[in-house]
Amino acid sequence: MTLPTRLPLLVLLLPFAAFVVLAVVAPLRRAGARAGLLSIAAMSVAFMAALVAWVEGFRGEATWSWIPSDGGPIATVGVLVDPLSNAMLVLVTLVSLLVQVYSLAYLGDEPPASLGRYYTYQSLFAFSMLGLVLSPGFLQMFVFWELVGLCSYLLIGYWYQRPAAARAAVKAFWITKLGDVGFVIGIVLLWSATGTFDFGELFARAQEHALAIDGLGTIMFLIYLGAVGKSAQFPLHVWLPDAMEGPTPVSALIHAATMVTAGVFMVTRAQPLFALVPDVLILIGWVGAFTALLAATMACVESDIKRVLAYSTVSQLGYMMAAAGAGAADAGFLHLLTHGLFKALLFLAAGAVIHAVGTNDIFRMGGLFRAMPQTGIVFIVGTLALAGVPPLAGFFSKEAVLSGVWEAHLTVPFLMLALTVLLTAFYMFRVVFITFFGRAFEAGHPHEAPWLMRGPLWLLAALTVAVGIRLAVGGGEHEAPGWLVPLSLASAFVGFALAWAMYQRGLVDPATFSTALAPFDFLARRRYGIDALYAGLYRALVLGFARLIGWIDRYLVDGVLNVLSALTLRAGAGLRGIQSGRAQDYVYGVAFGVLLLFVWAQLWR
Amino acid sequence: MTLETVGFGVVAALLLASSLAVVLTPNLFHSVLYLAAALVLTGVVFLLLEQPFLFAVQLLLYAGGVVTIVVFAIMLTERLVGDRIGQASRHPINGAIVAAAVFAGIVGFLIQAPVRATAPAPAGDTTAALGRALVGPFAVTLELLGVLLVAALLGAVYFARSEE
Amino acid sequence: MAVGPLTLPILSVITWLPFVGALLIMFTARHRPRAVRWIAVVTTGISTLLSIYAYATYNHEAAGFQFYEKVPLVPPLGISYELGVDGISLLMVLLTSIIISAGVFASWTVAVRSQEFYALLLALVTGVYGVFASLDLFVLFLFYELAVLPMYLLIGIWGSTGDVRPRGIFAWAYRETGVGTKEYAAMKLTLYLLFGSAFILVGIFALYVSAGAASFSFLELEAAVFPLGLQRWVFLAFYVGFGILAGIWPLHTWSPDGHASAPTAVSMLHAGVLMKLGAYGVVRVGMGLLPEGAADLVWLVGGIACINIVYGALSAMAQTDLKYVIAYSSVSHMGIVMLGAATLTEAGLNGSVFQMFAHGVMTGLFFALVGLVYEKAHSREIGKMGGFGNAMPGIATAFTIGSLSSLGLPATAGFVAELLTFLGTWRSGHRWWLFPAVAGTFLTAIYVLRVAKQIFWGPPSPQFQHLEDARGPEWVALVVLVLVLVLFGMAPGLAIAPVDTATVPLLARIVGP
Amino acid sequence: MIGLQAYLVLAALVFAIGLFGVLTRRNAVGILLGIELMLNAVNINLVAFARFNGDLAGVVFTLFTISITVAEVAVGLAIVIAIFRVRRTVEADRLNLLRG
Repeated sequence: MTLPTRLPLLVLLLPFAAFVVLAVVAPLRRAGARAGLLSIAAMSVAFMAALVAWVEGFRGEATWSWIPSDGGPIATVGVLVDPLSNAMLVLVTLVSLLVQVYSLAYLGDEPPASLGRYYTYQSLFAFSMLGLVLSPGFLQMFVFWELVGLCSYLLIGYWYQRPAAARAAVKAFWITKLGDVGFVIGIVLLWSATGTFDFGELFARAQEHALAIDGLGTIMFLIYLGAVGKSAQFPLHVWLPDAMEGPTPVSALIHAATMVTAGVFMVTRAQPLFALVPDVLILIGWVGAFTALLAATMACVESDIKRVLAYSTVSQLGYMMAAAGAGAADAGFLHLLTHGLFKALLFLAAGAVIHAVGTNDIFRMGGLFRAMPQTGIVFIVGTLALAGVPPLAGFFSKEAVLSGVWEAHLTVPFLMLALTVLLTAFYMFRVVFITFFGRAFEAGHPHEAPWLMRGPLWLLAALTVAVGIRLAVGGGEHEAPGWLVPLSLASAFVGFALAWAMYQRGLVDPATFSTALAPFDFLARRRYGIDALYAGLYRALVLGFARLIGWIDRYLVDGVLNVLSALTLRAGAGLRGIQSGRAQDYVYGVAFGVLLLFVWAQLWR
Repeated sequence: MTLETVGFGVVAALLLASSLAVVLTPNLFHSVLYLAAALVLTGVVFLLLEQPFLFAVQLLLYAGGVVTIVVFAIMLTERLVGDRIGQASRHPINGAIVAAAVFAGIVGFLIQAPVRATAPAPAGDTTAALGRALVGPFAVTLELLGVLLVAALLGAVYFARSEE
Repeated sequence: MAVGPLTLPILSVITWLPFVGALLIMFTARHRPRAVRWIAVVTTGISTLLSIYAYATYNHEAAGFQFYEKVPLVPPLGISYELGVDGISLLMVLLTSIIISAGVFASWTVAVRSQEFYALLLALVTGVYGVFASLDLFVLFLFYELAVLPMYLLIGIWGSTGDVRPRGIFAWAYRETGVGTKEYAAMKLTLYLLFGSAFILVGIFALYVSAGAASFSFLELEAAVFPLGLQRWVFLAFYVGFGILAGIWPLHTWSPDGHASAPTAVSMLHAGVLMKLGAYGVVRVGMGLLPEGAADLVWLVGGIACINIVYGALSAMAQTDLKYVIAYSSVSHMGIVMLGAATLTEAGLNGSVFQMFAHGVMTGLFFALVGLVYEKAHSREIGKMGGFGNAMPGIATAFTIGSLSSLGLPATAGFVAELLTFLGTWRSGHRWWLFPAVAGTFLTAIYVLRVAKQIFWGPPSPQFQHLEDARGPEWVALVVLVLVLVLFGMAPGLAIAPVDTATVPLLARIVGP
Repeated sequence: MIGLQAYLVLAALVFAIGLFGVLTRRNAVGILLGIELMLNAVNINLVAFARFNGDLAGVVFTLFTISITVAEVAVGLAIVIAIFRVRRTVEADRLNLLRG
C-alpha cells in the first residue's frame, strides 16, 4: 500500500476514529461542545488530507478480503482512489467540516448530551459517505450506501421527540430502502452472472466486450433503482422534503450536498457498465428530467423555506441524473460538485434565517435584508448560482448538463430541463423577495448569526464564486450549441422577472396567476398525490395485508391446533367420569376384565 | 352316600351360609362373627382335605388373629364415632349379577377341564414334610415373607399411630 | 486430529460445567440468591471462555471434527458418548456461550425462586451444548430432550400471561384451552417439541437399522449408503422433527406464544439458541446423513422457508404486543436460515449458518431488551408506549442496533447473513426464492422501525413516569450482545472462515464437488 | 369320594360371595371382610389341588397366603383407622380421592 491509497484511507479512518471515541467514551459525548470539537478536529485533518490527495491527483487501489469463501473471497473491501473519488473526498470533507463548525453555533442551545449524540452521528456519516466514495466495488458501495441511509435516518430523527421528525425519519428510511431492494437484487444478479463485485474487473470486462451477460439491462436497471431511492428521483422522491424535519445543517450536508448525490455518484462511477445498456440510460435521462420539472413545480408553491430548497435539490438531482442518462456523466458530476457547494450555502443561510426568526414559513418573514445583510448577500449568491447566472459555479455546470442532454438527442427531456431553468429562477427569487425584501413581518428583532455560522457561509459563497471563475477561465472544452447560453439565460431571466413582478412589485397578483394555472397549482400543492398514494398503499396494502395474515395466523392456523387440543380436552373430560375415585367401582372393572378374559378364553381360543 | 360325602355337604352348606351371612348382615359386628365361623369352617374343609396342620394354622392365625384385629378395629372406630356403625349394601343387584357371572365363568372352566387321576392320599403326617419344604426349596420365600411381615407391621404402626 | 490422553476434554467440560453449576446451585445455594447468580456466572463464564478458546484454536487447515472425545456407553447397541465439533457446530457452541452468558446477566432480577430458575436454566444449557457437540445420534437425542424439557417448567412457573381474545370460528376452542396463559404456552411448546422429537427418534432408528452397522455414531452413519427411498422419507422426518423447533410454517405457532410467555432469559435462549438447534439438526443430521434425500426435497424446504420469511414478517407487523413482534420476527428470520440451507450453494449455506449465529445474538438482544422494557414499564402493549428514548437512551440505542441487524443493515451481522443467502438463492435451482427473501427484509424494515419509533421516539408518554435505563448486570448483557453483532458484522470472516471448512465438504456430499 | 370338582365349585362359590361383599359393602371394614372370604376361597383351591395332585407346594402356598393375609389385614385396618381419623368416615363412597 502506498501513499496514494494510504492518504485517502486516513481520510476515511479519521471520522471513524472520532465516531468510535464518541460512541464509546460516554462522558466525552455527554460533554456536548467538546465532542463537537473532537469531531471537527478529525474532520479538519481529513479535509487537509483529502485536499492533498486531490491536488496531487492520486490514483490507486487497495483491497482486503472481507467475506471469505473456498475459492477466494466473495467480497472485498478497500479504497479506490481516482479523480472522481478525490473530488468527492474534498467536497464531502469540506462540507462536513463547515457544517460541523456551523452546527456548533446553530445547535448551541441543545442539551450537551444531545449535541454529543449529534456529533457522533455526524462523524459516522462522514465516515460512511467517504467509504461510499472510496468504494472499489458494488458491495462496499452498498454497505456504505446503507450506512449513510442509517445516518440520514438518525439525523432526521435527531429531535426524536417530535412526532413529525420521527415520522419523517422512518419514511426516509423506508422509501430509500425500497430503492435499495432493487439495488441489492441487482448486485446479487450481477455477482451471480460475473462472480465479482469489483469495479475494476467489471470495467475491464466491459471494455473488452466480455460482459455479454443475459439481462444486463435488467441488472443495471435494478441497480439504478437504488439511485432512484437515494437521489430522490421520481417516484421515490417523496422522502426528501419530509427529511427537512431534521436540523438545518443536516439538511445542508446530507440532504443537499452529499448523501442524496450518492445515487448520481454511483451512476457516474458505474458509467462504463451503464454505457452498455443504452435503454436504461435513456430511461435514466427521462426520469431525471421529469423529476427536475416535477420538483420545480412543487417548489413554486411551497411556503416552507427548507422545503423549497428540498424540492430544488430534488430538481437539481434530476439534472444530474439526466446528464448521466445522456451519457454526459462528467457534466452531471460537475453539477454535483458545484451544487454541493451552493446548495449547502443556501441551506446554511436558510438555517441562519430560521435561527433568527424562529419559523420556516417564508410568509412570516420579510424585509430581513436590513436585519441580516450578510446572510442576505450569501443567500442571493447561492440563488444566482442555482439559477445559473454567470460567472457563478452553477451556470457552467448547468450549461454542461443541458448541452449534454441536447447532444444525446433527448429532445423532450431537454425541453423539460430548459423549462425547469425558468422555474428554478422563479421559485428561488420568490423566496428571496418574500424573505429578504418586502414588508417586515415579524415583530421580533432578527439579528445576524454568530460568526461561527457566518464563517462557513462566507467561505461557501466565496467558493461558489471562485469555482465559477475557475470554470469560466478553464472550462471552455465542451462544445455547446451557440443558442444554448442565450436560451438558458433568457429562461432564467424570465423566471426572475416573474418573481420580481409578483412578489416585489405586485404587478401580477400571485392568486390570479395560480387561478390561471389552477390544475397545476392544485396538483403541485398536493404533491401530485404521490405522498397520499404511498400512504394509502402502505395502510391498505401492507398494513391491511399484515393484519389479515396476523388474523389468519392467530385464528386459523393456530385455531386448527386449538380445536384439536380442545377436542382432546373434551374427550378427556368425558372419560374422566369413569374414574369415580371409589375403589369398589374399580373392582367392577377388574371383574369385567376377568369376565372378558373368560369369554375370550371360551370363545376365541 | 358315604359319611365323607355327608360331612362335606354339611360343611359346605354351613360355609356358604356363614359366608352369605358375612356379606349380608347389616350389623358389622355380627358380620365379623360370621366371618370367624366361615374361617373355622374353612379350616374344617382343610381337615377334610387331610391337612390338620393347616387347620390349626387357620384357627390360630385367622380365626384367632384376624378376627381379633378386626373386632378391635371396629370397636376403635365405633368409639371414635360414638355410635354403632351400620352396614347397608349398595347396588346389591349389580353386585350379585357380577358375582354370579364370575362364578358362572369359573364353573364354565371347571366343566370343560379334563378330569385327572386323583393322587393317593399322602401317607402319614405331612407336617414334617411341610416343615422341610419351608426351610428347603421355599427358604428364600420364607425369609422374604418375614421381611414383608416386618414391613407390614411397621407400616401398620405408622398408619395407625396417633398424631404425636 | 489426534488427542493425547492427557488433553483436557474441552467439549465435555464446556457441556457439563453448567450442569455442575445447576447441581451446585441446588445443593449449596439455598436461600442465597447472590450465590446462585455467582455460581451461574462462573460456570457459564468458564464455559464461554473455553468455547472462545476452542474457537480460536480450531484448526482451519485440518477441518473436520476436532476436540474429539469418545467413551463407549452401551457397546452392544453401539451407543457411545462421542463429542466433536466442526466449523458449524463450533460456531453454534460459541453462540450458546454468548447467549447464556448474557442471559444470566439479563435475568439478574428474577426474584421468585431464583435458585430453581437458574438451576433449570443451566441444565437446559448443558442440553444445548450437548446437542451441538454430540456425534452420537442417540446421545444427541438425549441432550435434545434435556434441552427441551426444562422449558416447560421455566415457562410454566416464571412465565407471564398474555392477552389473546377468543375470536373467529374457533373461539370456543380458545376459551377451552386457555390461549394466552403461560400454562397454555408452556404446554403448547412442550407438546410441539415432543411431537417433533418423535419424528426425530423414528428417523434415527430408521438410519440405525438400515445402516446395519450397529452404531449410532454420526461418523459411521455418514459412511453408510442409504437407498434413495429411505433417504427421502427419513429426511422428511428429520425436516419436520427438527423443523418444528426451527419454527417452520405452519408448525411455528408454538414459538410466538412460547416466546411471549417465557421469562427473559428463557426467551433469549429459546429464540436465540434452541431454534438454531432445529436448523442445525436439519443441516447436520438431515443433510449430512441423507445427501440425496436432501437434494430431492430442497424445493420443499426452500419453498416453506420463503413462506416463513414473508408470512412471519407480515404477522409480526400485525402484532400489538412487543414480545409477539419479536417472536414473529424470529419466525421470519429462521426462514432465511432454512432458505440459505436449501440453496445448496456454498454462499447460501454459509449464509444460513451465519444467520443462525446472527439471529441468535440479535434475537437474544431483542428479548433482553423487551424484558428490560417490560420490567420498567410493566407493559408490552406497543400502542401504549411512546417516547421511552428519553428515559432509557441505552436501551433505545441497543434496540436500534438490534433492529438494524434485523433488517439486514450492513456493519451488523444480519447483513452478511442475508447477503450470502441472497447470493446463494440466485445460484440455486430455484432462483425465484430471491424475491420473497428480499421482500422479507424490506417488510422487516417496516415493522421493526415502526415499533422502534412507536416505543422510543415521539413525545414521552404521560402514563409512564418513572422509567429508568438499564442497570449494572443488565448492561453487561446488552453490551456483550451489541458488540458481538457489530464485530461479526464488520469482520464476518471470523465466523465464515471456520464455517466454510464444514460447509464445503457437506455440499460436496450433496451436489458433488 | 368327593372329587376335586366339588371343592373347586365350593371355592368358586365362596369367592363369588366374597366378591359380592366387596362390591356391595358400604363400610371399608366390610369390604375387607369380603376380601378375606375371597382369599379363603383361594386357599381352599390351593389345598384341594395339593391334595388331589399329591403336591405339597399348594399347602406351602396356603401357609404363605395366610401369613400375607394377616399382614394385609393389619395394614388395611391401619389405613382404615388412619382414613377414619382424617375424614371421620369409613363410608367407602366418600373415599374418592382417586377421582380423576
